[in-house]
Amino acid sequence: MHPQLYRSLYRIRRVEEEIARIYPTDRIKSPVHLSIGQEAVSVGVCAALAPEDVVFGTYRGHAMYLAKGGDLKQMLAELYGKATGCARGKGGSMHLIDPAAGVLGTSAVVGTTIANAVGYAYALRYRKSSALVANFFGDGATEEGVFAESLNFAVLKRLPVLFICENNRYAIHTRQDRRQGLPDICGRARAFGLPAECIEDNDVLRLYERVQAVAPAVRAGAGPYFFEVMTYRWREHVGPGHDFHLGFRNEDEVQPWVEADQVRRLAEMIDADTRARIEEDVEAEIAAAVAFAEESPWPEPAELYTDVFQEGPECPVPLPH
Amino acid sequence: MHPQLYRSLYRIRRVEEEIARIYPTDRIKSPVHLSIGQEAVSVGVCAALAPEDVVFGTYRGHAMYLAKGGDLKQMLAELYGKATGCARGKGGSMHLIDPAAGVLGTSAVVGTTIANAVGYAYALRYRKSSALVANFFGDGATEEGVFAESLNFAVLKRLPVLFICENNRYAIHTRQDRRQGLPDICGRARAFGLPAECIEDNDVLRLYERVQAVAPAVRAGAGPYFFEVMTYRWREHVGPGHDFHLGFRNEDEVQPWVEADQVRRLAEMIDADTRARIEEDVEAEIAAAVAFAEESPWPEPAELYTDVFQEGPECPVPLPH
Amino acid sequence: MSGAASPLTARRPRFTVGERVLSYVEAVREAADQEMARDPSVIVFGLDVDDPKAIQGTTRGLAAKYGPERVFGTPLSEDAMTGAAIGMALAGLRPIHVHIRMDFLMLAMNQLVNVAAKSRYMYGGRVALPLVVRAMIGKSWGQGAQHSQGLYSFFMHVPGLKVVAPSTPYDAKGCLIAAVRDDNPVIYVEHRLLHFQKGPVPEAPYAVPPGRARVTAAGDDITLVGISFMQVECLRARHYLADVGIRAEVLDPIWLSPLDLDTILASVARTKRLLVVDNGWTCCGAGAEIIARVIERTQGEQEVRVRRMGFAPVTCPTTPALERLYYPDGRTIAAAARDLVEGRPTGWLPDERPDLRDIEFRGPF
Amino acid sequence: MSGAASPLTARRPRFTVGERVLSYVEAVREAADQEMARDPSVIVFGLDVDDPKAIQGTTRGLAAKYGPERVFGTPLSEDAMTGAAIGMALAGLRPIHVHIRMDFLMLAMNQLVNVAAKSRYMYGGRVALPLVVRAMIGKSWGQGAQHSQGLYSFFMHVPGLKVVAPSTPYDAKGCLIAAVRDDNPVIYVEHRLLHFQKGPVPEAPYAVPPGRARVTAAGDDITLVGISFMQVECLRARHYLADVGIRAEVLDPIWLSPLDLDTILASVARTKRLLVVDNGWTCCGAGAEIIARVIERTQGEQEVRVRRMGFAPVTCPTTPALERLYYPDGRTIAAAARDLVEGRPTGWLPDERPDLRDIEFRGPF
Ligand SMILES: Cc1ncc(C[n+]2csc(CCOP(=O)(O)OP(=O)(O)O)c2C)c(N)n1
Ligand SMILES: Cc1ncc(C[n+]2csc(CCOP(=O)(O)OP(=O)(O)O)c2C)c(N)n1
Ligand SMILES: [Mg+2]
Ligand SMILES: [Mg+2]
Repeated sequence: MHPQLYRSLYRIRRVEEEIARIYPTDRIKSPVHLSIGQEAVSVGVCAALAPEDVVFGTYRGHAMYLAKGGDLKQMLAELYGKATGCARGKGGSMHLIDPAAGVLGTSAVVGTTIANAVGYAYALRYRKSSALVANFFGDGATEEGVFAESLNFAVLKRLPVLFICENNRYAIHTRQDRRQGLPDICGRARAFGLPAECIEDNDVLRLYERVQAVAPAVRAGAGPYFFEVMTYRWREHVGPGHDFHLGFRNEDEVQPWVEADQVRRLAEMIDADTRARIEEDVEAEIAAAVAFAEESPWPEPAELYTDVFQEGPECPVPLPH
Repeated sequence: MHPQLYRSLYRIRRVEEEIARIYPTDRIKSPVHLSIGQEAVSVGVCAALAPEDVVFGTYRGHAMYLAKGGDLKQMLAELYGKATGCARGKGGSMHLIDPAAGVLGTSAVVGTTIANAVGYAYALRYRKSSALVANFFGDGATEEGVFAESLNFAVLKRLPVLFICENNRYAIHTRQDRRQGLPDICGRARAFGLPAECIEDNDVLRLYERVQAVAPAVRAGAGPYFFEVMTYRWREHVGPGHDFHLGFRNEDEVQPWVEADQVRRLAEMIDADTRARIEEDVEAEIAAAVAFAEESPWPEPAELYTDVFQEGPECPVPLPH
Repeated sequence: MSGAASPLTARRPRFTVGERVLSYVEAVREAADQEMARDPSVIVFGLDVDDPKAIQGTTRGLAAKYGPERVFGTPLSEDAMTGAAIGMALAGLRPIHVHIRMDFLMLAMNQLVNVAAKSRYMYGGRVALPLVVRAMIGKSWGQGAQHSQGLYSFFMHVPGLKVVAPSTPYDAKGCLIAAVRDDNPVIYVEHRLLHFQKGPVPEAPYAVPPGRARVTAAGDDITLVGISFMQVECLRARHYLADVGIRAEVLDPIWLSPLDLDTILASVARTKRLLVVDNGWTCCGAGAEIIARVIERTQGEQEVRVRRMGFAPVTCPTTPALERLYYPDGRTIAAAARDLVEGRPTGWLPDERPDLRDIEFRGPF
Repeated sequence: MSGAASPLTARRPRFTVGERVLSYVEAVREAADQEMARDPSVIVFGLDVDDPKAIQGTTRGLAAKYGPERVFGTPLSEDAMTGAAIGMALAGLRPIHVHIRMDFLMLAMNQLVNVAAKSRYMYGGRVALPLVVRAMIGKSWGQGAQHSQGLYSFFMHVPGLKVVAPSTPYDAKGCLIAAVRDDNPVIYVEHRLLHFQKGPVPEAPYAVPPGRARVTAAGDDITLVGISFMQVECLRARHYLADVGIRAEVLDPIWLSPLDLDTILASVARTKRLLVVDNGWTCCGAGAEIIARVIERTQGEQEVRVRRMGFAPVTCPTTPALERLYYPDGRTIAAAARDLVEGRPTGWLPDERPDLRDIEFRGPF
């Protein structure tokens, strides 16, 4: 398992670094919310999911999209605004999607996909599917009313949802304790009737084990399960750079997280050859994906007017008037 | 104290019964959500409040309005749609208001006044006032996202709010356990950091004592406090009649509540003369109020266009263009 | 109010004697029932859809027939339930989400405007969102500020949403079937008073698809476009106008988005006069849009006189004394129409005709 | 972009040399600062108003100067925080509630439409609601579907709300002061790109009160009404039109509700041609309302040719390749204006003039 986890972690880290490297050239004219430092959350969860499982996330969705198997070429092309992007250039970094991989949506309005995930889970349950929905959101999202409403409904209907709160302690530049009267997200989840546990220290292996352990019951109809994963954002909220100079957080706050970096941790847990092969593969894949994005064409002007509606065949039923 | 509580309880009960009696004549062309059976909640709380304290409630607001000292004549005139109503006939039963008595608002959209109450409390705290806000809402309102958002903010800013959840177990015809995955409202309040307690059995004396006991700390800046009061609606959700024939609840469900009727309970705790005097006064007051409503004029047609905006004097500042 | 006798029968499309007559409520119920029977992906939910009152009866019996997984009441959580409806649609279900008042959609605007309307486009066409949102406009008996709004223009404003406001039992059934079969989000606007309407409704399923307006009464002197319940008032107005020799043509847009402008243009080409009566406020309303489009299309070629009516530009008052003045009605519409036809303020206001009196609506709600 | 040199200087009201020049951001900040200094009941809150970025700088320094009780960031709870703002206003405070994107107001619609707009009326005039809601329209650099909407027509539709969309630093300050002193809820619409504008701003407090439009550039051939950032584009268009001998008059409504129709009518009486350019979608938009009102008032007396422009009737795409086509700009506005003036499709589209190029906006956001 470690090689798989390492591949996924390394791949996301390097894609994000590559985006940051390219960004100053202005070829990516899209806001980017990098997940550098937070890769372990998406990787730990998605590694324990089945291909038919579905994920919903946020504008900070690169890691989730890649960890769940979203197409890398299409993702980069999307950031470039090219016709070959996963959303044909119409969604950008904040609206990644890949239905084939079970990546069903990411939103730029905080909290919105929590309710969408719950509804999707209702449909799975209704269809007697054994698939589940994993829903990723930040600590700030838990302050939106939709979070409370969605948890209540998920418990009421015992829906197959894994709620994954990526607690990086900040909403943009504001600390959790300045936004939450009682900064205990698991406690709130439990008050709605959810089993909830907190994974400290961004631990990818522990998270992976725990998701594997609880998923079967969730699939079997035991109801939703809640994980709060403590993690940390190394870069600025949006953009390729750092934000320590802004003074809202102290640079040494990041140190323990860098020391516990899950990418390096997993690297050290696998043998050198495997590691070299993985990194070689990934670098080649990224280089190819960047080239693909660069060389892909822009959408045709006519594309502006497509995709507003899905228009099927004329209504089959006879019209008496 | 008992005579005061009895007067308030008896007065509300009789006003509601009088409305129910008049209703079939169609002179009250307004939806009425009667509080018969639930009077104890408003009475127990408001009896422990100071005149400068403020209350916010719901469309089921007759009891709160009267218990806090809202003008009875104006209330009935409002239900009749007369120009002398507390909202000049523009608000009806669901939008009772009496700023002079600290009744600051009632809404027909479930949950909305919870946030308004919290904001009002912020203003009180900002002004260093020792007043507090008591906010009444139903068990269904706790399912709206605004409930969670408002509790969090009230705790974060340690605002002087008493949250009073009138749990009559139903939202229209739907039981709490069919709407809430974990029907523990106090538990949810605690998860947001509020001290919360449940008053069983609609006990007006216990509620009164407890509010008296906690109010000083709330005024002093200790932060909000949460009460869930178990109570029961004797009549139909809206309208003057009963709804047991609809079959969604069983008639004997009401029996224990009728036996524990707080109006009768208090009646039996005061001496016969006092009781007779109180009832005489109240009946006379109600008769006068009904007559006032009946005889009051309709609003003039021109009234349709007033009160959209508050237009003060032209802007005092010189206009350079 | 059955067929031939009523002055409102003009609203019936091709009425053949002996045809089955249903109420608007029964028509909505039947449409949902037939679509659920046809397609197991159709589900109905929303506050109180499974309670004894069954949303005025429009969901009566569905829970018993299709079970609690396909028909269920919800917590008081409009925002999340709308988001859930979107998630269900993404998964291929065809949810019908019901709201007893349109005013409550204000709690669902984020999901409707920012997610439902945009998902297909912002995901490059890789998803479809077959979703129907039923919402009712309330009126009279002290509904007041928060239970009376007709906010459909909000949804007309946003690309990616379809909007329909049927005014007859016939269209209520056909439009709901069309909405359920549409692969996009459709806001289906009902009116509490229209629920009492009766009219011919074929038993077999049929669709009244997007983009088709209907001429509900022919005439050559002026075109009256009545939206939702105002369609009824326009048909009343037509009779008052007939009494003074003015022949009004009445149109029902039925679908507000997409809007069938051609039918309106064809009528206006004959009448040269257009009065749009909104079942809401006029500012930035459907009437403003219809008039702007008609003028943009006709200017330079024909002179058309236009006018809008709608709710008074105030909050809805509860007292009957003022509520009466808040809404346009058959008589005030007739008066405005005559002024437009004669090109001057005539000061005429017809006396109420007993046979054109409004439906008696008695509370409590 | 400082005064005299720029072709956009027509937008300055009475510019006297040596007058102080501020950016839009500084003007907004100064207005809030001066009102807070004048009146302790004025408070500012909203997500991130007290963070290092200080809402593009519009709230910079206020927290330090007035303290955390008067200037504070909030939880991510737009619905409750809007309700709280209403409660504060009921208690006599004058809150300024700030939103970094207008799109997020969709979470606050229930409190804005069902409570703020209605409280005074439904309580019979017994309360007042002095509340300002600042909301920003985003544009470019992949803002996309959910960070680019100009939804002000929603608020124009609802009685009880005032709406203002200043386009210059001068009006940004004057309108915010007027909004804060207004005893009613005011939706104050900003535009991310307008934040970069510079212009003369008197230091002493002044109000640009509701209901006054401004002629920002004189002309006799056609009237261009540009809303929010489209005011800038209309002034660009005016220069392109001048190159082909067409003298356009440009108006800025400034306040959208109440709307100053008279100024528009006076201009149209001369030009006989009206092009309204919306900073949003046109369907049921401000342009539809303005055109409907102008026609209702001018029909029979003068012939006026009208046209609307606005966002393409689709969701905002992120790719620059399509976003470019999504928005009207100086050149497309000029082309449409010329067609309207000449009464035929001329097929003319001016080449971009370097001095009229758009502001360079560089992300990440
Ligand atoms: C409803 C809404 N309000 C505000 C914003 C602006 N905003 C964008 S990201 C963000 C912070 C979200 O914090 P969190 O949920 O912890 O996610 P993180 O960015 O830390 O991953 C905010 C406030 C938004 N996009 N949507
Ligand atoms: C936001 C909203 N959704 C739905 C309704 C319809 N409705 C009116 S009262 C009610 C039940 C409220 O139940 P609860 O909060 O327990 O108050 P109660 O009526 O029992 O006093 C509902 C669903 C509404 N008025 N507002
Ligand atoms: Mg965070
Ligand atoms: Mg209840």
